[in-house]
Amino acid sequence: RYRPFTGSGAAVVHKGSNKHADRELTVGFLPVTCHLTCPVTDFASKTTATNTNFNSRVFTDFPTVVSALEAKQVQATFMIVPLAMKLREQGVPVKICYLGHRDGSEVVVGKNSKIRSLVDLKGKKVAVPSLFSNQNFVLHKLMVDYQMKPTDINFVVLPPPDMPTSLAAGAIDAYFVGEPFCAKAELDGIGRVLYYARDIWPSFISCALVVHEDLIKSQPDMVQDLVRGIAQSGAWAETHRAEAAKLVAPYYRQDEKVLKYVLTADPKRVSYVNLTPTDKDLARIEDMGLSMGLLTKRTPMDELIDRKFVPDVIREAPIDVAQIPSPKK
Amino acid sequence: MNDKQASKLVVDQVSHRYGEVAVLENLTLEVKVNEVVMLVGPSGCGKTTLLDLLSGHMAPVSGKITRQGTARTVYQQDGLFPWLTVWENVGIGLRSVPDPKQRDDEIAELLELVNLTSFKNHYPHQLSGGMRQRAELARVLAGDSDILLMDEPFSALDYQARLTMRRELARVLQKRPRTVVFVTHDIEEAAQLADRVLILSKRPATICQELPITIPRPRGLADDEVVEAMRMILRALGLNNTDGVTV
Amino acid sequence: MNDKQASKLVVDQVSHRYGEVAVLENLTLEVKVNEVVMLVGPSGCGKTTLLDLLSGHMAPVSGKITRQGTARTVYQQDGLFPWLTVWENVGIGLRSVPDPKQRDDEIAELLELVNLTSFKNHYPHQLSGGMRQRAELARVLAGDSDILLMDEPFSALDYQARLTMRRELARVLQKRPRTVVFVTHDIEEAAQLADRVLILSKRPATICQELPITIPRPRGLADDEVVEAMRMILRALGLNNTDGVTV
Amino acid sequence: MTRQSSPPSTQKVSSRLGRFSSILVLLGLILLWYGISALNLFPAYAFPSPASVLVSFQEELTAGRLLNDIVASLWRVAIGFVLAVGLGVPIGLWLGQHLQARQALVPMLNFFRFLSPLAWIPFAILWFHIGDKPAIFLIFMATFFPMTLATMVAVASIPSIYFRVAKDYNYSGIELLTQVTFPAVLPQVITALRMSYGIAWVVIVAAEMVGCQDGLGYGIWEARNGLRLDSAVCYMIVIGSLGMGIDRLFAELTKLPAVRWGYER
Amino acid sequence: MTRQSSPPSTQKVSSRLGRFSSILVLLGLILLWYGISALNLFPAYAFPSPASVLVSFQEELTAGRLLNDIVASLWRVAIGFVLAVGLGVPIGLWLGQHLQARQALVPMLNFFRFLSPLAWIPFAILWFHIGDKPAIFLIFMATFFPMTLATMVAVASIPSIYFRVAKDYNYSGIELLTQVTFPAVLPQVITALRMSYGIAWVVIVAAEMVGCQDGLGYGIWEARNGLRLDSAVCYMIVIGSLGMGIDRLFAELTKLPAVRWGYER
Ligand SMILES: Nc1ncnc2c1ncn2[C@@H]1O[C@H](COP(=O)(O)OP(=O)(O)OP(=O)(O)O)[C@@H](O)[C@H]1O
Ligand SMILES: Nc1ncnc2c1ncn2[C@@H]1O[C@H](COP(=O)(O)OP(=O)(O)OP(=O)(O)O)[C@@H](O)[C@H]1O
Ligand SMILES: [Mg+2]
Ligand SMILES: [Mg+2]
Repeated sequence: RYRPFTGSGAAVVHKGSNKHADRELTVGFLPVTCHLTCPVTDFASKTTATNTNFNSRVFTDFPTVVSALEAKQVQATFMIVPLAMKLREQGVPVKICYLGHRDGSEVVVGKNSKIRSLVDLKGKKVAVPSLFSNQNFVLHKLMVDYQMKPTDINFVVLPPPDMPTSLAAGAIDAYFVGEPFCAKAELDGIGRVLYYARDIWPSFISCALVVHEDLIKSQPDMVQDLVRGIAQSGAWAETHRAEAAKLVAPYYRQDEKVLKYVLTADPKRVSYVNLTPTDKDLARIEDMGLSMGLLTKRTPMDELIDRKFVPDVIREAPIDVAQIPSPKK
Repeated sequence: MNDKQASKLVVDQVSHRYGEVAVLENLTLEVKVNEVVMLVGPSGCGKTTLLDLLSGHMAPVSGKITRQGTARTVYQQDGLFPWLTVWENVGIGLRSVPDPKQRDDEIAELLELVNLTSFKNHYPHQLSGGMRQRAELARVLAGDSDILLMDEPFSALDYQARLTMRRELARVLQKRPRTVVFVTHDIEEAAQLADRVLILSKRPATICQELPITIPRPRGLADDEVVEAMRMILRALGLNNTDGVTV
Repeated sequence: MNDKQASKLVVDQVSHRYGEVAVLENLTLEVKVNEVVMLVGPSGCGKTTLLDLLSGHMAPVSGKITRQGTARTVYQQDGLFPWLTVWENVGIGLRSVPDPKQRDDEIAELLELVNLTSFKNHYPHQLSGGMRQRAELARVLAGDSDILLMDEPFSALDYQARLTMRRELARVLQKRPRTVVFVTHDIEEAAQLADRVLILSKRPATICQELPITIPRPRGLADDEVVEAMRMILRALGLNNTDGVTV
Repeated sequence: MTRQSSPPSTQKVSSRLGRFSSILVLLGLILLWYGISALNLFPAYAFPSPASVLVSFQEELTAGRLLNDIVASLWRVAIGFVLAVGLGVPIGLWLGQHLQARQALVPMLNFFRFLSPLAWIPFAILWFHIGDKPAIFLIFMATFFPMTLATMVAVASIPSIYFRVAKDYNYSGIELLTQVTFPAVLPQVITALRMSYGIAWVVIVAAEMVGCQDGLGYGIWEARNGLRLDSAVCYMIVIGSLGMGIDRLFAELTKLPAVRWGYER
Repeated sequence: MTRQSSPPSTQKVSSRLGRFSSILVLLGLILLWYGISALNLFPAYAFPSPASVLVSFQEELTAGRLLNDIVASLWRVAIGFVLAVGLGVPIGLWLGQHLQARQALVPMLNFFRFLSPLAWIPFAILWFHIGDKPAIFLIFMATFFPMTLATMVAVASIPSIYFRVAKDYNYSGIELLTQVTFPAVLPQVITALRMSYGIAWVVIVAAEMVGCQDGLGYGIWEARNGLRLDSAVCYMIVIGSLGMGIDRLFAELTKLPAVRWGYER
């Protein structure tokens, strides 16, 4: 097919100076900060000396990601953890190899609303991105902690981009979702943060890097490369937050301002270190899913997690900040 | 509505063309109130076009047409609303009659007149060509209009029905005189019904002859004057002696 | 195709009805090869229906119809394909002619015959009623068919055009004899063209009279025998003395 | 073509045969589906088997969810579609008869016709919040424009003679629209109705993304989010069958006496 | 109605006036938009101002993305739609003429007609992987069935006399289909074409969810996910204008000599 302007726009970020790489891998992600390390790895693989070119491929929603994974159109992708568990439960051979980030989600309520705690949300409408999101799980856990009945809050499933608008329009009273959809509400003066994820669930996990077992079997060294790349990108992003925002903005086609706010306003808001999935973390999520009836059977953690690719020492990715393209005006 | 000036029809220097095809050329004509004018002319010369201009459905390319009074047309083809039954089609001219009983009576009478009573609930597509034409005739006669424009209204009728319709039309016109412009290819019809016969030339049409027919009514088909009028019309059409026509 | 048995038409005890409406009742009829049969009957009696049965477009409710040879019809209304020009419409009967030159010549000749040469590139909706009828006539005469079914084919034509068409039809039939079933309301037409005239009764139609017309051709309009035949037909129609008809 | 001439008995036979053959075709499709899933050409999680769909059908049904969803979606589609038709047809008729208005407004109508309900979602939420109202709005937006334009285009194909007759008999304004223009295009409007109705059902999945808690579209959405392809297929079958069934009702409209002329001439 | 009778000069004037008034209407709409956003009735992030949309339009244009997206979407719509029409119209014609086939297959066609492309996505990915092919498949699925059924229904409204003439002159099989049935329904097929083409554009947003990396629909998704409503509106405007422009081309089809009879009678 005829493609004008292949040298510009989105394509620019797929090409780079790395002549060393002789193989490619497509990694799926959604434009949320939880998946930030994916485009960073993409960029790093093309500008630094690595063996694999990682092409980040943006998706619009998780169900489509799942379909693509099932059809083996992508063999490695970021996705919400409970969905990965569900996949595994259904016999799709996938493994969680690494995490996206820690924390990075907030409960947002209307800026001028009188809601001060979860109890105030009784009888109100609260939006979550999916029933299979950890946000949904964690909120239910918190309700248990507050001795609320599951029916006390009206949960609404909404696509994350629609949450700030819905809150502003008064269609919902609160939402719990990953960044940058919370920062957006704050920046626009719509909402304020009621809870940071870490307040409810320390070291909150939203998404994980999920890899198809076929790939692990056939090209373990590539997966090794990938996990190392992601880990190093995380380490880099942790310390180069403003640069990271600038780097991923064109991949996300998002306003750099919002991303920068998420990454830099409060360093505790998101964190890109300590991303090795632990049995304890995931078992908690699984327990919650089982008790809510969204998961039906327990998957042994060693089936679900594959930690063997996580490098012992995680160095920062040697990204040359000067090479990050400046946004054109 | 019964004002004497109500149904004047004046055509003043009218020309008309469809794209390249010139159809009417500098036509001038005045139809007097309650006059019955018959138009005779070769196929494709512009008779239907002239009626369309008279009724105001089309505007002439040049010239002026003045019409006073309401006009209704019997179209050459398929003027019935296909989504209405015969009864309803005839009824559309009587919508303004407030009394439903009176309306129904009038419709029934007209259907009787055109011999379609037993088909009153049929739709046009369930009728034969001649029956459709008769239904249209009934419709145009319903209610009150000042001008009747009739485009070969009896062309699909059998000889007997034609005679009947001719008689009924004459009867209706006697009861309620109207201005009539009537296109026909039937010389008998012209001679029996007309106050004036206009012979049109080939396209582009002009009036090439005007024959006033002043025979008193009723006119018998075999009356000498009527036969003479027919002969006159034939002569005007350039058919002096059709006796010699062999097939 | 010129096989003598090629164009037989036999109607055997045929009845037809549309829902409640009985149209044909126990009709039996045989049309001989190359015979010209004219059907005359009151409007709505079932003439068009009979042609539809003869051409095989409809199946009778009861009875049997045998047709040998290919039939083509001049329809009572709007049988031209509206998406084809006059030229193309006439051409559809000549699709099997392999030589384009020959085909064009024949089309041109036929258009000349019906006097539509200058309208060959017009679409049907750009023609007058009579012109459409003539175009259909040209189409049906193009090429080779054994049976012609003609449903009031000259009804929209002026008197002169009617005479011309009658003569041309006779000429074409002389050159290439065909079996013809011809519906008409025109007594002159019947008397001049027919080998046999069938008078149909009112609906449900039966043949109420059969008049063989054996006058040798060419037949002049004023020939005594032709005039006598016309009188005979009128009498058969129950119009013994139309002279008394007044309007 | 010469339907009216075939004796009634033949018709009845052929319609019974028709129903039979259509059931055969559907059975064949199901068999094909069964065969493919039995052959394991595709993994089970990506291509649910008829059996698993049946199970999930039973599940949804006994949970009462399915019926609830059907009612919810039917209601939304009905409201949105009735609004679209109720506004679109008159506006289309009116536009069809007013050249000036047509020239002025058609580009705008045409513009909005091409916008996806998915693109409208943010505005739907802004203006109608979440729940039934935005869903109805989205269905309306998806069907109103096609309905209007199809009606308008149909008016252009009305033979001019009907308008001439209408003028002869003093039809004008509303009466002209309802007594002449409308019946003249009714056969085509019924076709447009059936087409737009299809669009309404197609759009239901997108429409019920905006915070609906029930409905067939939401069901599909939920099933996909929950990786329950079997349940998604079950919902697809319900949507297809429901649409099909209601389309049969619309097809019945073509049997109205005042419409038969459009099909029997 | 009596268009043919109005002298050419009037027509030209009215069409110039028409273009002018349509531009006025569009300007009015933009003004309304401007006014609403200037009045701050809705918050700016939820209701982007014309100015911000213009800025994002310029951005996308200079980045070359917009043109790339247009070409990508046009290409997908073109392929999917051409396939749908190329298959749908002949099948519709054929079904229209074969009662048996119609009775057997229409329920199935009708069933599939009501399924949302969003519901098809998992299967599209399974069968066609990701990228252009599944997007084309989804567009095809959304337009093929309406096109087929509209054509089929149109065939039912052909006056029987054309088939009689066709029989008289030995038309049959393919020749009957192409020389009689097709031209007889062409005016209605053109309408159906315009309607389905609208569906194709409406579906593009859903179709480009399947892992496309460009295209106007994808652009809208990306804009929404990126919380860039201004850019989403910019894409909506491009989709609407493009659709509108191409619809004008289809409208030109109604001026073909062999189709005029459908509008001029
Ligand atoms: N589709 C139909 N449904 C119901 N009745 C019909 C249908 N077609 C024709 N008829 C009826 O059949 C009868 C015969 O019609 P047909 O067209 O054969 O008459 P005809 O002899 O050709 O009349 P004309 O001289 O007026 O053309 C009429 O009474 C008509 O009402
Ligand atoms: N829409 C049109 N476009 C082009 N030419 C047309 C159109 N309508 C009519 N004509 C032409 O105008 C001429 C006159 O047509 P008109 O229908 O007025 O004839 P007419 O006298 O009524 O003929 P007939 O006796 O055959 O009905 C014809 O040559 C015809 O071809
Ligand atoms: Mg005429
Ligand atoms: Mg007849």
